[in-house]
Amino acid sequence: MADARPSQLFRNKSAKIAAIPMIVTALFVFVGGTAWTIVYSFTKSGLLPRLKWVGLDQYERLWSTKRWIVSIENLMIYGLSMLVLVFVIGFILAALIDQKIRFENTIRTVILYPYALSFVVTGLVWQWILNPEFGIESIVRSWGWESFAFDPLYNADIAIFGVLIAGLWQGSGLVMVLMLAGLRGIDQEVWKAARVDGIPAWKTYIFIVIPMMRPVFITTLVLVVTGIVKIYDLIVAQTGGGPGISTEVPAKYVYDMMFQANNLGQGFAASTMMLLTVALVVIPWAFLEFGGSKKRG
Amino acid sequence: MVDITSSQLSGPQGPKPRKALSRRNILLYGTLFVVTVYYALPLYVMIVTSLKGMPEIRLGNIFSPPVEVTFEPWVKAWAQACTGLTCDGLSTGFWNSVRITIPSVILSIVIASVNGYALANWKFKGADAFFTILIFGAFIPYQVMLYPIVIMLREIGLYGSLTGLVIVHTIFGMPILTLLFRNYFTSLPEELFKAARVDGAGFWGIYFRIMVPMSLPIFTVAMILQVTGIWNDFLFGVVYTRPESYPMTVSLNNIVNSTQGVKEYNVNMAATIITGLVPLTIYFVSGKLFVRGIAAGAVKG
Amino acid sequence: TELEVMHWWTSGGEAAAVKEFADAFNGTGNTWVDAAIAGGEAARAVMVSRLTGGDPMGAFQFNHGRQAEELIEAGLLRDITDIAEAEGWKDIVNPPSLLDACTVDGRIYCAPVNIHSWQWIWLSHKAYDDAGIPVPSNWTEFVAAAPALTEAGKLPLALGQQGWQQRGLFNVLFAALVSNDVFLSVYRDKDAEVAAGAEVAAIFGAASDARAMAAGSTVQNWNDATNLVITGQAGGQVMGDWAQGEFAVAEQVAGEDYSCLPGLGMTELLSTGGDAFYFPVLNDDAEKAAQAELAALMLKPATQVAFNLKKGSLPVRGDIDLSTANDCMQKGLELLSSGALLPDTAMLNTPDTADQISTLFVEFFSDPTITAEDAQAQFVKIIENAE
Amino acid sequence: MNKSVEIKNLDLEFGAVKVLQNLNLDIGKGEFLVLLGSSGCGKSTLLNCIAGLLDVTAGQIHINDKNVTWAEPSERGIGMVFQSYALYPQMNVEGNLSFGLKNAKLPKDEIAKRIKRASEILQIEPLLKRKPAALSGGQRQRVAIGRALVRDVDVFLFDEPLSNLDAKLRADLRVEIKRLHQNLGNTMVYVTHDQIEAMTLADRIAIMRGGQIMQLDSPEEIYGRPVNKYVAGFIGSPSMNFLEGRIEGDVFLVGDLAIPLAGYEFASGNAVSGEASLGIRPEHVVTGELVGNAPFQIDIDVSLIEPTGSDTLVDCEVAGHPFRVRMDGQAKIKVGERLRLGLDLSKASLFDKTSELRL
Amino acid sequence: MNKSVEIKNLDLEFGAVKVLQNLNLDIGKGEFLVLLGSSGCGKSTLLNCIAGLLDVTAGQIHINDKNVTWAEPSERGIGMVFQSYALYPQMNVEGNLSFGLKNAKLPKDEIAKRIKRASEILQIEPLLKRKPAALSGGQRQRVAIGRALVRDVDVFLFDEPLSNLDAKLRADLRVEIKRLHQNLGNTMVYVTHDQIEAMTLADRIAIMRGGQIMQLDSPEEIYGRPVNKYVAGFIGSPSMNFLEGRIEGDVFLVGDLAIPLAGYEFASGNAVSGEASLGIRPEHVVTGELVGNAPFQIDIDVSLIEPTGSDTLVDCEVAGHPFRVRMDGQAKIKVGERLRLGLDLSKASLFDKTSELRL
Ligand SMILES: Nc1ncnc2c1ncn2[C@@H]1O[C@H](COP(=O)(O)OP(=O)(O)OP(=O)(O)O)[C@@H](O)[C@H]1O
Ligand SMILES: Nc1ncnc2c1ncn2[C@@H]1O[C@H](COP(=O)(O)OP(=O)(O)OP(=O)(O)O)[C@@H](O)[C@H]1O
Ligand SMILES: [Mg+2]
Ligand SMILES: [Mg+2]
Repeated sequence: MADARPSQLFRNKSAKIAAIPMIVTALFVFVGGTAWTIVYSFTKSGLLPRLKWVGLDQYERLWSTKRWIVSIENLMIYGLSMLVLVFVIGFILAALIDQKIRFENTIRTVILYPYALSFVVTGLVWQWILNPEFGIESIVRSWGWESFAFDPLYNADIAIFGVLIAGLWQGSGLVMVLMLAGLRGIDQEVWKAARVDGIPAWKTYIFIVIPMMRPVFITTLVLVVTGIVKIYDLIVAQTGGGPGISTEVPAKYVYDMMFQANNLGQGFAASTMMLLTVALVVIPWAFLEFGGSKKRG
Repeated sequence: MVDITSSQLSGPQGPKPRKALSRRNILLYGTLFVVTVYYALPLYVMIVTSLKGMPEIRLGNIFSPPVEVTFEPWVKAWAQACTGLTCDGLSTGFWNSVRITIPSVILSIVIASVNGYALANWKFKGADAFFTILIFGAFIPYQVMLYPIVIMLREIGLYGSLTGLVIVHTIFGMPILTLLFRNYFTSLPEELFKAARVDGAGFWGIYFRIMVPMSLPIFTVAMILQVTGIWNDFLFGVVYTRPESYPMTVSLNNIVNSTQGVKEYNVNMAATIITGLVPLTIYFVSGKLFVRGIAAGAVKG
Repeated sequence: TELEVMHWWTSGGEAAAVKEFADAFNGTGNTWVDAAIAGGEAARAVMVSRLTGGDPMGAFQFNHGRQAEELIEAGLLRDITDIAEAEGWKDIVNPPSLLDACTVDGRIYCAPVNIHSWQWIWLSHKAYDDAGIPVPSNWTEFVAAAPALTEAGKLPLALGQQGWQQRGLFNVLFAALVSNDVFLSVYRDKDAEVAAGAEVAAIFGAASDARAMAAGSTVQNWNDATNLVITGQAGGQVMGDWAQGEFAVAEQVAGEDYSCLPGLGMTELLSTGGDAFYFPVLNDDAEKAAQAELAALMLKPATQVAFNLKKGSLPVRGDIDLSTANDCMQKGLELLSSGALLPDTAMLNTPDTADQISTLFVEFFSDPTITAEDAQAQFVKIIENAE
Repeated sequence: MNKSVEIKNLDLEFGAVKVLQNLNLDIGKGEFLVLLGSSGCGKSTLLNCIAGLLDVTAGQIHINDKNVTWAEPSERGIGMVFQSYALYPQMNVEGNLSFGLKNAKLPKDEIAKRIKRASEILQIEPLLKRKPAALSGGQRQRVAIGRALVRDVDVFLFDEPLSNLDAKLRADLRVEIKRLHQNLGNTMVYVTHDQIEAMTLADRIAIMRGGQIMQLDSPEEIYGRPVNKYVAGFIGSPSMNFLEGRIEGDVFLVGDLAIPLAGYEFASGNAVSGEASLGIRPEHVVTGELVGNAPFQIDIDVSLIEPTGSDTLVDCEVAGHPFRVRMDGQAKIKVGERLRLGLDLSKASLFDKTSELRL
Repeated sequence: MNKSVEIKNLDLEFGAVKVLQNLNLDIGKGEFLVLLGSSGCGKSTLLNCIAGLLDVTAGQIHINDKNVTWAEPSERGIGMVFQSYALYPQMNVEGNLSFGLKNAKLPKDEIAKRIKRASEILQIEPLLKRKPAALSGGQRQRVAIGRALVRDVDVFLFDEPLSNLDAKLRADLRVEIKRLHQNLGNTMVYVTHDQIEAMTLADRIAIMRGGQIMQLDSPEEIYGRPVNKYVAGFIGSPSMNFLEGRIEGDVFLVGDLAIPLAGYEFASGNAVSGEASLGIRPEHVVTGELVGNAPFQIDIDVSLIEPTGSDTLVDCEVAGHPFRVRMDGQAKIKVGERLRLGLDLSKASLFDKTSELRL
């Protein structure tokens, strides 16, 4: 009399149908595209993808290219500084704005608006402001401080930090909003408890509030890191990789190899290295963070 | 009722006196002032420059307000700047951008919200794996995917069409948006979903009748993020479409990156501002909703 | 018939030049659909994508040289030998190397439209007057004059901080300071031994001088560098003939306000690079016909004159009259007709090799700690591996 | 018995966690069954299985003699009321009530008729055009019940419908639900962990623990003759006092005390002996004038007093075990005072020391 | 009375909303004061003012005879326990307890000593190394109390510390808090809206409504002699029955009934007359054998029965007013049965119809 258990494949049918775009994207674009890229990284593709196998040649060349090494170093420097600073600045700003200040809306909007502008614009404007000929340096000098020097974009040793200034300007607003939302989500009674315990505000933030904001930090981390790994437009618009090769980044190496040097194979090898690194870090982490049965079944 | 008549009070009473110029306030507002200047300065420079004539710009100081305000650069950027042979400034590109942005934003949000909904409420086997891949996709630099997608679009016959571009934007918007929507829908009370199932609503019934009407904040966030991203996109717009539908960022690029001749900084700046105007407006208009939506989509992990 | 033509000529003079083509083409009853994208890199990405994506344009501009080889091999580009023969390009194109660069396996795939030469140095009279020394007449004098300029607060050599400019400077030194044989055996024959030899070492020495002279140059774009020369802030700039447009815009007069020295005043010769148009394989017969018409049109004398006057480049055919051209251009024309010519590096090197050399010089010029010897060693490596 | 819901050998697992194990339960037509148990014992899970909101791992569920194990929730003939009300916030009350009916494609006038009837029964007619946000907690709960009501189903499922309300409202709505059941005569399955609710509402109570049903019986039986020590301690507030001791012959020995077992009905019919717990409810301890009638009497020192207004709870010690007594609210006693208690074993329970089963 | 907390003419406004108005309250040393009132009446606000977590608008607050109106919360000698526990989630129990002390730069051994003492008192020693997430609700609440305990303060403030817990646990922890108070002898101010808690815990109860204190008295007084109808209805569960009628001479007229007022103590000492409400608590209605002694008797029809185990609540109607009676849990009655009730006005309350004040 027992009705047979219906086939598992057709349970949640609508859900599965609705998820088809996602599945197709995941499989064909992200997995497929990645696989395609990896395959062609072992070929000698020039202007067009061609299956002329060359084994690991592209990788050997890649890792013996100084520009690639410098790109990676730059991404590290930029990425780490960006990550740390954007979180610190974003959080501090959010904490300041959270103090029931006046003009909250105005200040928040001013901090957030750069996010609406494209990197091309950001790069252009900051290139200008940091230009010693007519930017900040010349202004300060015209005030009488003749020896004032602030030309990060023209000093190979610190040019990447000039890019950082613009990157922070553009990106910290969103982080600020995320942090603000997180702060507003904290149980007010915890604050009260800390005040009764006589704990100073900064300690409360560091030891109590920040640990409680883990979910926000995760979302923010995803947003920020994806932005860092992909950084390209800002560099092109602001420094073009210069002076010298001091602000080259991997994504630019990839793009230049593909469309300037007409050496797709090399570009794909560089891409593969980037994807591999990202995959090694992101996939296990994402599975832990978002997978599992933490939520409803 | 209890009424203890009290004597005159002495000693501290009422609110704790706070000096308007307390150290805390000076520090707080001082910092905020500096910060605001840092963030507002570039916009100021852009606006001021766009209102100056070229001779004034050559004089130097980019921070000084225009002596003689001229809207010439704006007119030029909007209607006269040349891209190759067509000299209609950003205006055609503007409408192309509108035509690209609207369907792309709508489609990407629809798909991502359905994904997020399916992931939050209708988990099926393997859903987590697909989601993880999607998150991985968020980290892939766009340049890497340029060729594979050209080939895919070619195979399905959509290369060069607006539809193709819309699909590309949908694909690249999907990871982050799906994450946001999934978090948001997970934070909605599960019992609502159960109640609707008992009421006989199916997958789509619940989505349209229950979930969507409750999700204004997160849809706002998604819309803002997508409008910003798609409006500012240059690479996809130029690679996956044909010249008649190039977005305005292509014109902007052509104006800003022309390799010869005198740089007309004022026109560049005007063009830049005009290009940023749409996302900027959306930010200024929907700031509060944005924060609320972010709170809903990002705080719950 | 509408024909979509894609190019990256977006700035004032370039666009005006393109307009000559467009007008002429429209005059034949066809319609020129203009697709301009600023920046060669983005444009190339689009072009290749369009070709691979199966949605080719009617014609596109490409640096004439080895860039297009693969497209031809992949069968994406149209063989226009028939048109070339009908128009007699073999006879009229001067120097013939331009047409050779369009030829693969004896078939012609592109229409060369102009000649650009790199081997010029532009000198500011004002700068030297201010420093109280005469304007140099060749590279050696230029180097010798540098300290005086520095003393006068001037920059001896203006140099934009971009790879192609730095590579260009090196190649110009290469072409001007040693004999052609060395140049060709390194770049054409990829002879690593020669590249490692003493003659090339001398060029690296000169490059190192140039690096010292350009040490204070912080500008990025080449035209900003040119502007330094125009305003007398810098003594000179090594740059291709297109720089002349800048002097013209600033209403300076050659010989009075500035001087131009082809071949740096050392070896008077020019390399003959330039631009060319390619025509993808199309299916539509009407469009094919239009392609043919456009290709033929581009080398017609009238279009050549109109186009090159606007573009500031030299025409690809020697049989036309350019008496309206200015001083420097005339110098170029003379050299052209005298045959003191070198093939352009773009025709000799793959873009990949060019890019590697660019990167090398980007590093070299931005980092004074790299010695000429080290740089040469790396250069030899690139040449060894080049195809 | 005419069965309304039949649950056969039900298993449910979340991954590796077995939440329900081989559970069998029959619910009669028109019966009011309460599932009672502490938090996490699987009450909601069971209810969700009946509703079809969870896929069972093994076993079957029949509703009205139809096997609905794999049927959609909406096809099972059930209505469900949730703890958080789960009203659709963007629809007004009428929209909330009609949503399910519209989904079932009922004709318009039928929908209107049913809404009218439900809103009359629940007295929410004036609220029909309001959004849930504009309703008080009690009103929301009523609308939530209405949503089940309009579906005209045979089985109502309630998942702690009152636990978000304050004490006063809870008491009122409890009465309303009871009245509703009396009027409608539907089968109702009601989850709660409030035993007062369980006792007052239920025809039968199922006491659950760790995914299993410990006792399924009428409230009086469960209160008066709990099958084991867990049920005994769980039911009743303040909870039962336990004295650990030994049965020897017809007395129960604890410390120095020997309490006569006269009047106690053994489950097996015969007296047993051995280690045991004696359970006595605080309200069954006699104080004041009536002590004289009790078969066993003892003097204690009052250690704590909790006056609740209507009653006074007195804490003390009996043979080293904490002991609580319920006295009249008017009683005037002080901490430290000496008090005479009378115990009557006819209302007490005895449990085996190891098996904890009723003796 | 030796005062521990003194509140003088306290005003508190949120923008334009006056939440507390000219509130005066003295709390004695060692007293257990409960603030009771419905949601939104300002209980938490008052507590936060005492703690210094809100800046008062006007008035003064003294703690231990020191004016602390402007003092920081940590300097007031108070400890506070919150409804949501407000434990620091990333620190283990020990960290939670010691964080405040470390911050006050107490020597290490002193901190260890205090933690030891507090964890002994609260029996949370085995939990010291656990994180809050790994604790049950009751354990968390205990840790929260511990955090106040280690601060070694004179005044404890509780803001609905038990309302997130389930009924059984609530009853247990209630006893613990009462014991704690007996042992420590600190002043405690306790906010709740659960009247059982209020009645059992308080030395004195302050009934609040709309930012004002309605009645401040011992639990017995408040229960037995509420000053107005609001308090009378608010206190007691099941709540007081009200009959709307008229006092004429020495009888209370309602419907056809004339209930003799003999035995009622008027607040003014003298009998009054006019429109009034008669309030009788369900547990003060006499049934069964004792009815014979009651001065007024009436027969009613039972309309609903709610057996709670220990008691049985019977719903009926008296002169058209719903009326509820509490009977013994053992009582066997059925719906529809006729029942004789006896009313004794010595335990009843009379309120003026318009002012609602006690007569
Ligand atoms: N989605 C799930 N995944 C894993 N375990 C779950 C899930 N839902 C519930 N559980 C576990 O199943 C057990 C029973 O849960 P259930 O919700 O049925 O308890 P309950 O009796 O309703 O408790 P409460 O009175 O707190 O509502 C609990 O131990 C719970 O942790
Ligand atoms: N920060 C605030 N801003 C404005 N109004 C407030 C604020 N906090 C509380 N109120 C208002 O003050 C009144 C009293 O609030 P309070 O929290 O003291 O109530 P309560 O008695 O503690 O209620 P509950 O039992 O629900 O906790 C309420 O009407 C509330 O809306
Ligand atoms: Mg439950
Ligand atoms: Mg409160």
